[in-house]
Amino acid sequence: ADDEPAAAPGASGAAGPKQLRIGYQLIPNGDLIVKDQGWLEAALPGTKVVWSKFDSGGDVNTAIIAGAIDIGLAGSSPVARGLAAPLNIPYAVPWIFDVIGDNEALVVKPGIDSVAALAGKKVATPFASTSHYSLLAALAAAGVPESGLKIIDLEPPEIQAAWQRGDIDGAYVWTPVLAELRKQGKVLVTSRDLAGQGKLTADLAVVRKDFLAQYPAAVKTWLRQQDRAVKLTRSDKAAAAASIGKQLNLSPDEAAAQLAELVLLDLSEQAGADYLGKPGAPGKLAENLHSAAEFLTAQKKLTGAPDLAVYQSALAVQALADAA
Amino acid sequence: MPPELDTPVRAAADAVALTGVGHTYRAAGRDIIALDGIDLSVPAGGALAIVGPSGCGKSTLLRMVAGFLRPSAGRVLVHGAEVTAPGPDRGVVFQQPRLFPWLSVRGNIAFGLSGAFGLRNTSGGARASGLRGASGLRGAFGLGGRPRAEREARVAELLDLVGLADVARLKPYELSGGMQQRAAIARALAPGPRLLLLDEPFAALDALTRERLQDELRALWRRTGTTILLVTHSVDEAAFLGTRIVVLSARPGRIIHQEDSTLPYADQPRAEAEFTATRTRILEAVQAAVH
Amino acid sequence: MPPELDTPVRAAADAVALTGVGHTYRAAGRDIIALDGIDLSVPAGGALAIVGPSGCGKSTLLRMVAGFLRPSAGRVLVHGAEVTAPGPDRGVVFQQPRLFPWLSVRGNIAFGLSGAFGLRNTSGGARASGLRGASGLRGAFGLGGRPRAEREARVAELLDLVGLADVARLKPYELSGGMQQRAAIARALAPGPRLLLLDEPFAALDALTRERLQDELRALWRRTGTTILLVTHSVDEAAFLGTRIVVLSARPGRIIHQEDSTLPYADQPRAEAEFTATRTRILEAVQAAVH
Amino acid sequence: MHDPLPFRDRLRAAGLRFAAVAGAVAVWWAVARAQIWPPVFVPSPGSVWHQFLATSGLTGDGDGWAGYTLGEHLLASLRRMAIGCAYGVGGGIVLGLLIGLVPVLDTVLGPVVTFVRTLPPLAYLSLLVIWFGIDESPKVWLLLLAALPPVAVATADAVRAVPADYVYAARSLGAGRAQIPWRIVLPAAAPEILTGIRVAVGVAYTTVVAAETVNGVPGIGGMIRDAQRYNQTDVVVLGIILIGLSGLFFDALLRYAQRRLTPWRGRA
Amino acid sequence: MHDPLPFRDRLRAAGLRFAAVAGAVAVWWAVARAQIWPPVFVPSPGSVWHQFLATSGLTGDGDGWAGYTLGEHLLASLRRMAIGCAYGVGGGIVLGLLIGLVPVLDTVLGPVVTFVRTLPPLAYLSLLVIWFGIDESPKVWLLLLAALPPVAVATADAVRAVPADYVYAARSLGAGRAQIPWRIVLPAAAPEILTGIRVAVGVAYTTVVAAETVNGVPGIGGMIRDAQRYNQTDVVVLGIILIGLSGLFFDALLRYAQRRLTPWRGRA
Ligand SMILES: Nc1ncnc2c1ncn2[C@@H]1O[C@H](COP(=O)(O)OP(=O)(O)OP(=O)(O)O)[C@@H](O)[C@H]1O
Ligand SMILES: Nc1ncnc2c1ncn2[C@@H]1O[C@H](COP(=O)(O)OP(=O)(O)OP(=O)(O)O)[C@@H](O)[C@H]1O
Ligand SMILES: [Mg+2]
Ligand SMILES: [Mg+2]
Repeated sequence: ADDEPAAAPGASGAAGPKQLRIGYQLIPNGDLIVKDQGWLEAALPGTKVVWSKFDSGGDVNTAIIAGAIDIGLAGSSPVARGLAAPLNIPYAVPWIFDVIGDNEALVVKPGIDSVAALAGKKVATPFASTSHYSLLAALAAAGVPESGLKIIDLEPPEIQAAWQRGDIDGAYVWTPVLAELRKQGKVLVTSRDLAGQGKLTADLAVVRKDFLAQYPAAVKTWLRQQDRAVKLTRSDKAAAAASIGKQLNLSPDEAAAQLAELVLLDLSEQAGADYLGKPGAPGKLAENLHSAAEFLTAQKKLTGAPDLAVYQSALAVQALADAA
Repeated sequence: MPPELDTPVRAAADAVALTGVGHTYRAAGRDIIALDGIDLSVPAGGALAIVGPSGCGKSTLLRMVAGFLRPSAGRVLVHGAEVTAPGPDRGVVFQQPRLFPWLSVRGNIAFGLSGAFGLRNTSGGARASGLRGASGLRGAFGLGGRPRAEREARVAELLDLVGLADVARLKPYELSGGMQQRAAIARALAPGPRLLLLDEPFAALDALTRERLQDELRALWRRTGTTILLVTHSVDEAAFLGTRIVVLSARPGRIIHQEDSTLPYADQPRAEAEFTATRTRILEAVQAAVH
Repeated sequence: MPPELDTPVRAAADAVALTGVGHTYRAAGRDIIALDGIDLSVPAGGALAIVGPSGCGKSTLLRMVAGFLRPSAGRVLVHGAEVTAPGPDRGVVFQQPRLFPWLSVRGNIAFGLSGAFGLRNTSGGARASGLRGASGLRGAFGLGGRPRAEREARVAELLDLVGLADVARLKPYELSGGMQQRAAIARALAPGPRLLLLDEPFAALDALTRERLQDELRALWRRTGTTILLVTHSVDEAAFLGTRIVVLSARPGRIIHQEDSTLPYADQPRAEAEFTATRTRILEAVQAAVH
Repeated sequence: MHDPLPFRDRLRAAGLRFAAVAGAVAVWWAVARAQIWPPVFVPSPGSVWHQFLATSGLTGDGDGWAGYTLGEHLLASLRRMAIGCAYGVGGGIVLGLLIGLVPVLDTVLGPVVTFVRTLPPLAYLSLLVIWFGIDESPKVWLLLLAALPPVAVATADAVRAVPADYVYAARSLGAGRAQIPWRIVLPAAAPEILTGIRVAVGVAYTTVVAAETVNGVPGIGGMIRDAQRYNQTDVVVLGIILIGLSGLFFDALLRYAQRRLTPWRGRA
Repeated sequence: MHDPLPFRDRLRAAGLRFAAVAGAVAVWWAVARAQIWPPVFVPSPGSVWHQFLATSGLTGDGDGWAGYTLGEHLLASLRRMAIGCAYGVGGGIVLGLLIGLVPVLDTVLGPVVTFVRTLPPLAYLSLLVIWFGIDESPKVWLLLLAALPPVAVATADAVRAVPADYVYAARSLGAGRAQIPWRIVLPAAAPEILTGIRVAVGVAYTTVVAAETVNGVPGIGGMIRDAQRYNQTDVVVLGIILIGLSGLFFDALLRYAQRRLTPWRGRA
């Protein structure tokens, strides 16, 4: 499947888009390798590739609605929201950039041994993030009611500061703050654990539906570059880490460490039933998004979760299959 | 703008006419009656001198004629039309100089001559623009809209007139009190208004400069037929310049003495026997006003 | 603060002494020599009247004695000490009233009497604080630090003196020009300074009010021994009030005439024969100064 | 500057304002109705009103937002605003006086103030947390840091504009150096300081959401942030309107103070 | 207000400033050295300097940050600032003049401006994206919206403080109603408008990070955010220092303009 990039232009041909506008985020996954190596630019010579950096999935949702980007990266929580009312964004998920693994976790101060022991304590997490979702999932799994502790909305740098001062007893947060907290704290639950329990969180690609319909070949090329990047992380870890490190302004070692905490899936793995699935058999990611939406509804952040079918039809399984 | 502005002035008509004019300020929670029941008129080409104790409402009266204040009672007519706003037909010298601090002396004087104002000023301008005569100035002066060179020449003459030629580039705050007052006089004269409203214009000047400018003002008035309204504390000045002299009483200001005089038409008013008599009459009236 | 402040004033000493004083302003890129080579002294208890053409540097001179300006050349001594800053021993009436707009007339006059200043003023205060006499005022007046009632009584007397009792609650911008000037005079008199610096204090007043205040000022000066420095454009005023009269030339200001006079000590200076003679001499000097 | 012929028709002003508000709501309603932009970005007046009823606790069907009623959110934010602005304004006046009056401090402190007032709060928020924790202090500090600079700059500039003659007059009347700032400079500079305060309160308002990034519930800013992340734009707009209205109220108070305290403006 | 006895020792001022900066760096170094707070919060001057060299492209071992050199980041932000401030200041002056001069607009527009200037940018950022996309426009708009209010408020207040006699004098000298704003009001209000501009530029600076949240690279604000995300506090501090220094530079320019354009302050 590691196709010659030259194959792509033949497929998209003269009908290729004039430009491909991508919204990326600084997360150590294959997307940064594609960007750093310039693979897309090489594979789509007739297309101007425009990379725009975003800070959150919410901003990516907004940019898609504004029609400012064609393909973007957003966490599973924002995507679950984006597909629900009132947003109802007409986009599809053609790719899972990464499944969140050890890079997001619940860290607590020494002396707290279980999630259940968090009752009455203060735990911080950035609200509306995948971490927030995971924290609540972990609490639910441990049978701790939300009202049994104080959940505080803080951004990662502030979490680190509050932790330093001892204002909080724990936090569900991502790297690199997570790494700092781990030095003095104890990890109770990671997102990898939760994924195993069906509470998967992931960084997803979203593509505007009309773009997908108009330029399937370009999306196919895009998918192949992503697959190529995932494969590079397996075949040449050093090269992959170097690329990512350059994009994140991190040393290759550090980048490699962060990369290792994520679960990256190649094209065939993505087509598995646990993830995106195949045409006619949408994968479990749809259920995942659906349950996230139901969860948000319970939190009164959504007026109602759409049907599972909405999420199933939002998985761009055909595009994935075409790229295979 | 009164429509008359563009028609020739009827010499005999009243340039300024106040009927039953009063003004009441509100301050510190009570009404202060500054002026009450003022009936007054100045024929076109006349010169009215207003004298009265400090605080009796002289400046108030002038500001109403200028269109800065609306009377609480009565009507103020200028050239037959009711005053509603300030206008370029009325040149004003304030009691405090009120020069524009962001302009030099030259800039202040040239303000009323700038081209953009041309259309408004032309008719009034024909009146009081000539300054030649006693001061040795010559030429009939163009106003707004006239070529730059002409405007500059006019500013130069005005600077000479008030003796500020060597400080033309200074800013107002770099002038002495008397110099500021002279600059303000030149500024008001520049566009050649039909009616000049002067609020103690020479108060900050030394005796000699004051006398010289009184002479200049009288010469200008005789030559151009400009109507003058002069507020002054100097009885001499009133007798020298006023074809009509009005004395106001202490607050509330009411007219307690009024007389016409032909002294300003004399060659040497100060030398006339009548001059001393007039002075004495006014002084007595003022004395009565204060007590 | 000059140390002498707390010791009794030696009657014969010079209250003000200028030696070789000059002042040069820099404006519009060139130097303006306002004053040049001024040697001048005023004995304690004396009254110096300064006369000169507009713009000759009279205000500049006063401001240097007041400590607002530092001389470009020479030395300015007040009560034997070099002037480095303004001080409560020198009361100042500015050419423009400069009242504090956020205070009422009463507030302005009371400013120099507030308790907090008490210590500084007591010694100087003993001098010029009494205003009784011609005006019918009575009592020796306490200054800063004195009981509130005493301070209020003093303000009331000053208000009466300048004829502003009925507008004590108004703010400065609600006063006429002359009223502002009178308020400024009252404000400067309030703390009873040893030295009074007056810059054309009566310019905006009508003839009668002016004469009355000249009389009051002279009475106060005779009673309290306050030293006075008076800038004036009125030759009459100079002759009436000045025990020494100085005439400055046009810019750069130099002393071109200086004379001592005993007229201010006379009962009715204006009625003395010498009065007219003095007037004439000064007038001639001024005429020479201008030309 | 005053109109030469002043004529105050309060009724007319009220009418105009009412018409303006009604017009604005009508335009809003039309825009929302026409769906020029998706409803998530321009919610209808109706849905905002509904959220108001639901979160204010005025009707039975709502129990506030995130466990607090609208009033509690607003009160929490206003409290922070009040404390932050009070300190900011006080500090700004003192700093401005020092900078404006003492040349040495102008040289040294002036640049420090300028430097600090360019700093983006989002960049130093974590420092505030490490210094002041996650409770009220960091929020109040941020609001303080937002409110202080406009007041300091306005005060320092106003001090430089105080006519020197006022100071000279006061000194000649016996005021000591130490009294000049309070008795002369402050009142003379009051009009511009009040302008600075008006600007400062506005800037503090714009910072309230950033301040409530840190553990900001209850708080209108926290509510807005939270709602925004879940695209509950009607709540966002509700919060914005409340912020704006309370801002209008305080600005009206300040303008009233300005008119009462500095009546000489434009006349002296 | 001017010192009664002015004495300008530029050398001394420079020396004082240098001493102040040196002192500040020394304190910083000591604090960083003492590790009162962990280095993630207070990086040492040395590491910031190192980052400066690395990202500025001055040494061989660095190739900038996120593909752009420090200079490019700074330039991108300054460009946005310049455009945003230019429009904001221009719009603020025009709005302020209208509000200050036309009573009807004061009634109607005044509250609108007050309302708008309380709105937190973080709350309406997404609207800007919807309206203006993700490129330069939304950033410039945000900076514009930050810079406009202080200027508008200062201008409107300054207009009200213009001595009525100036207007009367001008009208008596033949200036028409239409000329008053430009020939009288603007110059008379210039000192306070310039103060407003100084405040506005500062406020715009504080907004630069918020403005560069979306697609903000190249840009100093974007760089700061990225670095923050990865705990590279030395880069954050570097960015903060650059912002502060450029702010100092522009403020110095504005103060110079103020001195040159309005020399009558404190003397008229
Ligand atoms: N803005 C104002 N508010 C309240 N009262 C005012 C105002 N302006 C003037 N007055 C009052 O009106 C009266 C007349 O004032 P005006 O200035 O006309 O006097 P004037 O005759 O010009 O006196 P002067 O010779 O001292 O200049 C005064 O008693 C003054 O207190
Ligand atoms: N701030 C200043 N900057 C520059 N020049 C000044 C300044 N103040 C005064 N001058 C100049 O100094 C000279 C003397 O001014 P001063 O005010 O002392 O005159 P004066 O004798 O008081 O005149 P008047 O009788 O008109 O008040 C004037 O020519 C004036 O132009
Ligand atoms: Mg008057
Ligand atoms: Mg003078």
